[in-house]
Amino acid sequence: MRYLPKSPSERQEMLAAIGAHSIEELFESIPQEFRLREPLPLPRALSEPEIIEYFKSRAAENAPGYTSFLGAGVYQHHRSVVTDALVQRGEFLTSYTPYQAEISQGTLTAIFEFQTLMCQLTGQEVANASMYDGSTALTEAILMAERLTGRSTVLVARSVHPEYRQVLATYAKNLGLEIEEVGYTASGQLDAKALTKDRLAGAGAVVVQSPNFFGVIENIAGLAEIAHAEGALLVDTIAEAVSLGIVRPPVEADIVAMEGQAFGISPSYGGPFVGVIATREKFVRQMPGRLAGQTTDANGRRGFVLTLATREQHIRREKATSNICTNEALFALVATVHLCLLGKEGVREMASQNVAKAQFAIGELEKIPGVRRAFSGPVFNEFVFEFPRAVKMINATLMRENIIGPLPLGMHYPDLTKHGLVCVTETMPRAEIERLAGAVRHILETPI
Amino acid sequence: MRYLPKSPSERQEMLAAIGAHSIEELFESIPQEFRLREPLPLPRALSEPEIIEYFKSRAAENAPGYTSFLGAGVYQHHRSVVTDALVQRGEFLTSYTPYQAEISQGTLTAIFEFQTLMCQLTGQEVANASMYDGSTALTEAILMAERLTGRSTVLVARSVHPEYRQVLATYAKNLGLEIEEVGYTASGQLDAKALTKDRLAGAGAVVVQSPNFFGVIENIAGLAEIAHAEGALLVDTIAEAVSLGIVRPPVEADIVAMEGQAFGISPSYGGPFVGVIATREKFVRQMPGRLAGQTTDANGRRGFVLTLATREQHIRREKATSNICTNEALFALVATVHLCLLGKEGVREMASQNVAKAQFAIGELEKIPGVRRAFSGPVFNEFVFEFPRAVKMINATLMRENIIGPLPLGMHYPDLTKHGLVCVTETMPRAEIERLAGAVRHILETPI
Amino acid sequence: MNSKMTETEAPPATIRKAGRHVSQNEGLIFEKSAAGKRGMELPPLDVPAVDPAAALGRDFVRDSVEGLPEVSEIEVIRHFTRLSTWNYAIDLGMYPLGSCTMKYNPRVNEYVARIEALATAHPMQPADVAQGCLRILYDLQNCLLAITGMDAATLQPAAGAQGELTGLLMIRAYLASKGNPRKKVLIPDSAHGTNPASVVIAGYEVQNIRSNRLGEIDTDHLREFATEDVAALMVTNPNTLGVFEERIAEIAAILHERGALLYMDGANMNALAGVARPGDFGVDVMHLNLHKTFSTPHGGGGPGAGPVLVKKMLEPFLPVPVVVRKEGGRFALDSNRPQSVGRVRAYCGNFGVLLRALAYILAYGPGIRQATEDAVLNANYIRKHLEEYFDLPYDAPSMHEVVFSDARQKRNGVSTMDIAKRLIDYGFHPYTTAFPLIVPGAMMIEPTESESREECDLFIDAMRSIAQEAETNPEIVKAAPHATRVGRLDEVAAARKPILRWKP
Amino acid sequence: MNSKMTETEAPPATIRKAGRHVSQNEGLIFEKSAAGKRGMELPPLDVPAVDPAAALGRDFVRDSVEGLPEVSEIEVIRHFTRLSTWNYAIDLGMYPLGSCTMKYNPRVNEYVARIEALATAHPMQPADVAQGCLRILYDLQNCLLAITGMDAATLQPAAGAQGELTGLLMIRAYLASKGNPRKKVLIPDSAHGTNPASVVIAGYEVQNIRSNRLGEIDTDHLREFATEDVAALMVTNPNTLGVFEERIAEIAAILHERGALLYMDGANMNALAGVARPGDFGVDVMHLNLHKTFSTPHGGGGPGAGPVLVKKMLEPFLPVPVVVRKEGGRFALDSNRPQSVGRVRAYCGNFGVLLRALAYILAYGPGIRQATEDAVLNANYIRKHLEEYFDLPYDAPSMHEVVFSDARQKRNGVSTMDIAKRLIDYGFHPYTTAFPLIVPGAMMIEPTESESREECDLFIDAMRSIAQEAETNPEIVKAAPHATRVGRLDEVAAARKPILRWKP
Ligand SMILES: Cc1ncc(COP(=O)(O)O)c(C=O)c1O
Ligand SMILES: Cc1ncc(COP(=O)(O)O)c(C=O)c1O
Repeated sequence: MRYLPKSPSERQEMLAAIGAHSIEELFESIPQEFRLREPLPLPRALSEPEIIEYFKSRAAENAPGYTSFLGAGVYQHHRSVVTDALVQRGEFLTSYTPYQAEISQGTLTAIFEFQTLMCQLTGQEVANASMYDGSTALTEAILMAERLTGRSTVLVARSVHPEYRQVLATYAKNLGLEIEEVGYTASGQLDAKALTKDRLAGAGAVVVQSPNFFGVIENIAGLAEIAHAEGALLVDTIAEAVSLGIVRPPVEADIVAMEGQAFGISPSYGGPFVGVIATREKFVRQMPGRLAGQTTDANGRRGFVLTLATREQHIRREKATSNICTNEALFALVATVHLCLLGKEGVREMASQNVAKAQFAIGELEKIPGVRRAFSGPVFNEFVFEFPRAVKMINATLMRENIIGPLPLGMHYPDLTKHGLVCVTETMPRAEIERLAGAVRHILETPI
Repeated sequence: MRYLPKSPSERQEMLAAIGAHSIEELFESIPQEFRLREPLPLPRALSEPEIIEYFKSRAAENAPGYTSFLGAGVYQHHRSVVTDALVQRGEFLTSYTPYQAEISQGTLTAIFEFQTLMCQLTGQEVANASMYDGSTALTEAILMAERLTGRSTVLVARSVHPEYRQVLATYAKNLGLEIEEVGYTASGQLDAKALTKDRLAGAGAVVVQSPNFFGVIENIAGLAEIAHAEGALLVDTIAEAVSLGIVRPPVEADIVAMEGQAFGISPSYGGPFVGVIATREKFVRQMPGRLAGQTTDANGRRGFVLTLATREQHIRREKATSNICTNEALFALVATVHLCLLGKEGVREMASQNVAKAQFAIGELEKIPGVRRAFSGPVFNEFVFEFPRAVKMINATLMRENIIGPLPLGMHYPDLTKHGLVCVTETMPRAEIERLAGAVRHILETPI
Repeated sequence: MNSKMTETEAPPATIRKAGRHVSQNEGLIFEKSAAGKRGMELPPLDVPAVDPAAALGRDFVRDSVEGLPEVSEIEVIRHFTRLSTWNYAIDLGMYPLGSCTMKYNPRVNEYVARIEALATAHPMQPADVAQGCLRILYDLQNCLLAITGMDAATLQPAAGAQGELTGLLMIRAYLASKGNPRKKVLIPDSAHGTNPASVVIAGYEVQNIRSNRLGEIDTDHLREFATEDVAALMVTNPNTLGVFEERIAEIAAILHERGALLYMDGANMNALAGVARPGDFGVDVMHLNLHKTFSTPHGGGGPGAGPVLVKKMLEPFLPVPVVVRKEGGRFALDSNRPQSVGRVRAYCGNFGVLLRALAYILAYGPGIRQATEDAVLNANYIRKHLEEYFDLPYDAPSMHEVVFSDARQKRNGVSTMDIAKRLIDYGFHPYTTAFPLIVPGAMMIEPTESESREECDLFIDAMRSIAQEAETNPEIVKAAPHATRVGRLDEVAAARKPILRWKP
Repeated sequence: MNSKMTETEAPPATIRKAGRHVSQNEGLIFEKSAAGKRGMELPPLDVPAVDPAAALGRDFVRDSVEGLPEVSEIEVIRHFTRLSTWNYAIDLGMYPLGSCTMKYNPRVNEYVARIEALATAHPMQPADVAQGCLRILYDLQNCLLAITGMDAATLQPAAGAQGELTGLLMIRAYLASKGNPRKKVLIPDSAHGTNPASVVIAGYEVQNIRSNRLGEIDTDHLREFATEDVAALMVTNPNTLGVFEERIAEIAAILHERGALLYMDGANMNALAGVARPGDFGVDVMHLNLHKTFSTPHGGGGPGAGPVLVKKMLEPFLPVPVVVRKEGGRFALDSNRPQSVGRVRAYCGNFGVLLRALAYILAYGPGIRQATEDAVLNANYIRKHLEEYFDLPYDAPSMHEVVFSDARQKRNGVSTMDIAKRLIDYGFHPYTTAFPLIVPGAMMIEPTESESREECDLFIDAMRSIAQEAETNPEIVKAAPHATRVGRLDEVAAARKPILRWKP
């Protein structure tokens, strides 16, 4: 087998060296009755060309050549091929967690740069080396807030990504964590009036997403003030990280839980992505996840190491701040390389292009009779429209024109069955936006 | 511009350091009247996504999804993605010719391995680090034979790749090199009877290709005997290198000029490929091209260097054995990695599969009424069929079924307008061979 | 090039695997920034430009992000290429990290993960246009079930630790459905740190239990602790000593008698694939680490994937969504599962990792047993050749890994960490030193099947030579590594005054 | 790790650019072979197997190829990954190789060269299904014509040297068509070695002509030698000293008066692109090295491409086939050209290289001038900062490169080669030492536009520091390099008893 660097005779010689007569002998500590006699019922071994063939066939069963207006936490942005070329270097791709600093300075330096970039973008003081994704980062941020405040209720905006809230619910269930939902106003923003003194009193955190699931940007500064007034923390989650190129950073938030997929990571049917937690320096010892820190060797040469490990499971076991071990290091590297390429100018330019495309798309859709924008709040590259028919019906027809239409909100918001979430990034050609608008118009003109 | 690592202010500071007031000043040695005033009439600078878009559009204008039965010197074989992953490492891809051995041991070691592999495959004693391609390798091999024998006539089989012969003609014209053609027999092999004593007497070399352009394998041993008897050398050129996995190597030939494309190099519309010259040890000082040799450093550590440079243009200038400088090193590396992966077993297995596929295809085509095999000699993975109609006409129809049919031989052999050269490698699925046979049958059944 | 480093260099003769070579220095990317440099440019905007402040409102926009680097493409290429050359990696050599199963990461897996309509697939695109992705998930589930002998699977967990949590949540939901979720989870003292940490998040108390002299679970002790309020035992099998729990059936029985379940941490599945199936020896729930046994690249710390496999009775509690095949053969995501523990991660998990694992399994088919055999062969070969040189605290038969201790070298003041660092000079990555906690000064060695005999022999040579150095020249070991760009780094200083980000 | 190497090490203080790091040893692949290992497997045969001996005949088949290695995929990955780490490369740092124009090789060029229907295009597929490839060639031709100011082009030559030959053959055919091909080609003594070598293959005699004190062509000398039997002069402009031939117009006039043609070796076009066009200053024929000026990767020695550009009167003599655009806009290959010199290479040349060069030009557009300006800026910046330390034999203004000599260091017995080798310890690739022959002990430095000021400054530091070492500690320079895995290799022994292949 091509992955195995041994010849039959080498196997025999090694067995002899061990003093074993057969390979079976090495498995004798497994009780006889549990040792398999037949080969596993798996498909026959495939050669490399056959493996490629298998996956190309699968790809053909997806939606090649479709134009998609889906966002909802996963975004298609321009990437440079440079990023992938670098990340595929074996020294990055096939290296282990950098516990042995002297032969891991490449990874450690890159993590240190990642932590720095995340701080610069979010306006926070410290950021970790990565979490699984946005949904688990948010959940861990909330557990962190609970530890910091000792308060076990959290007020979560309904406009937070529904799947993020589902993950939170799963974790919260057995930890005595109370989750209260907070609604939204006509602007699509969190209903600040619902944050009453007494609700806040027992709350460890107020949790929002900005831009939120409806694409609307929240007033972080204002919400922080309200939360802080009652001793609650403000946790802000960001699903569309590219927005930070133009949208005011959540400096007033106490913990930021971000999904970094938008920074050069392909959608890949939902993962792997890269979660991030950023917070204030004073909270660092309650932070989950790995951290790289700067130090020196005996000769005073600068170097980097994993640090503050006393927070982590391999040292603290049941007392750790989290059970996370393996994280998303490689995708933190993708984001790092991508951001270094894009740079200060590029990050701003890309974000601005998203705003322009969104505004253009809104204009095009608003022209369609019977179609109206659902929320009045400011948006980045996503927005909700209300249609005169169920979105699912409209999408069924769009599909025939190789268009994957707006995300139907009814599934997660029973009151919004005629509402659809539309996303347009800088990668969406004007012509495709016009094609969508034209198609929707045509669909609505034709009676059911 | 993204490729340029300078900021505007850095440019100014550097100019100042030089003591120049403007960049213009640095170009003053170019006479005023020759300095361009307007920007060049080139399309505007494109971003990376636009460049990718440009080339994807070009690709779409080619033949995506076609099944091709073309060979004629360029072959589609299975390759492992491992090869490309390794060859794309910057340390190989972006390194220069290894003149500075201490920081080029990677490339030099690989060249040494390439030279060894080429010797093992061809049965020759020495091989060089690469030539441009098969056609120029053959031409240089013939010039080498002329230097070795002092005889200026060469007898070249008509069954040598027509484009190789055209290149030879171009070089020969001004060097007083006489080229005489030798025909072929019903077997498709060189007509040995045409190699008369007196023709051979003045000849520096007899030149054949095996498998030849008709796919037929030549009797190298026999031809060598004939040539050597009259003091001529035998030069064998190989266009389908994979054949060496199963076909008897040309050990009796004096010089082998090979095209290595078949060893894992993509067709890429004709290049870059990798030419090779292999020969007898005693001829090495008349060989063109670079050679890597083994040696040691002061501490006795093994290392490799470019050697016997006194044959080359940068030392000998007009007295050099060739004008070649830049060669095809990266593709010699591709072939090396590919052959290491395939290995002793794989090389034989791949070659055997080609024989099997060819025999199957021959059987399928022979079943078609009016279609007959043109030559009786042994073939590897290519063979000539004679059709009842002009091949061009048949191909026109095949094209409608996304099949690129047999190569019409009429263009190069006016006497063979109804003859087509068919190639099937191990990558050709049985179903596609059957589809071709079915299509040809159907075409011939329908009256014109 | 630093003279200090070289004074203490080892006698060259002893080191066959590695030399030293010139290595590029490189600062932080921020230190290369200059206003106006660009590393990536965008196509021109094809719609009217808008003023963000006007579109979003003054209060919602920011100035450009202070401190982001401004560098060119070539500088980025060089920066990260240079950084990469400071790393050790599987592509460079053996990684004898016990418990981590650092095996070859096949390149074709990287290739297929990047195929257009797979890499660009959106997790919310309708099932009709996601059949390829769903089929991949479905096929992988079936392969994993075949290998483990379990009944149902979820591929959602992002890593082993999350798999543990997911498994525990399912146990809890199951027991709760029976009326009482119970309070405690038993964990052997040899367990990995994520086990207890996951138990806590699942809302359980951790109860550690002893190992016996063989390094296996002490069944008497287990009987004693397996009370009515114990929900489960988390066993790692083979355990972290590389020893198969021979009494696994008895252990399962003890738990089952008492209505508790047996959870298996499958991190060491590389010792069993194709040879034995946890489903056959009493395991009720288990997770796999696809980034260990199934070859997906570690990438300097992640990503991973931690599928959870369960017996029939736990199927109703799987996280949503579940990939199902409907009659007619179409695939779909089923979220309508009232008893589900819920979601543990957004979307369908680390799809890109799952895809790679499937590619790995397709490459082996039933031949995966050969990989297991070679892994165990390598471990025993190394054990055999090092037994005389290092202390073997538990001499039960080894499977895929062997755990020595530094007891002998300690006499000369040489610790497992010193030996580990010295291995670096010999061209190897260190073995695992952090655990199992039941072995003071542990040296946990797992070669995996990816190592040739040549590489194993070089490792044996290196270890023997270091054992000798520990006798004759302990200082050189204690001061190691000597061959690296930087020496041992001051971790205490790093933790005392943490510098966690670059500042101008 | 070898103690010898380190004794003679330089004082660390002076070296800022590089350190030393552990580096994997590795034998030859043949030394890892063992019967039965496989690195690549094939899909099962889907047609009946045949016995080759039966199908081809006993005499035409061989036994399996003796000596071919048998290794696994991971061993191949490690073998070549380890080898690669022994190389210097543009991706690692500056390559100040004069005349070689080692600039950044954009990664997107590698990406587009691998796009399916381009990489798999067969050179003989009918034009109808090769329009994309033909359009690429056509667009590249037009770009090169715009940049050079010439009238017609061929992209067929595989490298610069073959471009030279092709150009000379066209000159010969042109003159022959006028009645007399003539006998000689004039070549300045500063020319690259391929020029005279190509002249001979074109069937001409080489006549060397002197350079004047400025390093430019001595026009009086030229007048004297430009006799009736001179077919052409091959000028490199800027010449190999990096100096623009200020009297190029006069030179062209002298030749044209006598019915001879002016050939320009375009290897140094990186000094002119966007600034001046050879077509404007009297050049009749020229070649370009796409692997220099147009950024295609050198790949350890090749591939390259050497397109030839000519004035109108030479167009009929272009090699066949020529890419043409027919009315209707379709592209085709035209081989029906009676006056053509014929073919110089099979198919359409190094298409993959040509494609990359086009990608490079598309990335810059007219902005290519900026690259040229930066290249000249870097060269002059380095010249300025090294002038005081090294002898400048010709002080004419430099364009893209500057050529010093080791005259001063020679006094301490330190040669250009010693300084070159010492640069390696400082983390740089050496400059060019081999030529131009008119400068004894030449140090030919071409930074290209791809170097940041930081990298240029580090290079300047290194050179100054070495100049100082040449005074204070010449031995360390003469024994360099010290930081590499292997020291200077015995080239004499290599050539005396050549070992050109591995043997068991
Ligand atoms: C025995 C064992 N259990 C659990 C884990 C945790 O798995 P992960 O790192 O994928 O979360 C590991 C790996 O670190 C392990 O070795
Ligand atoms: C001035 C000059 N002319 C000609 C050549 C030869 O070009 P090539 O190596 O592409 O054949 C070179 C490059 O080596 C050169 O520097």
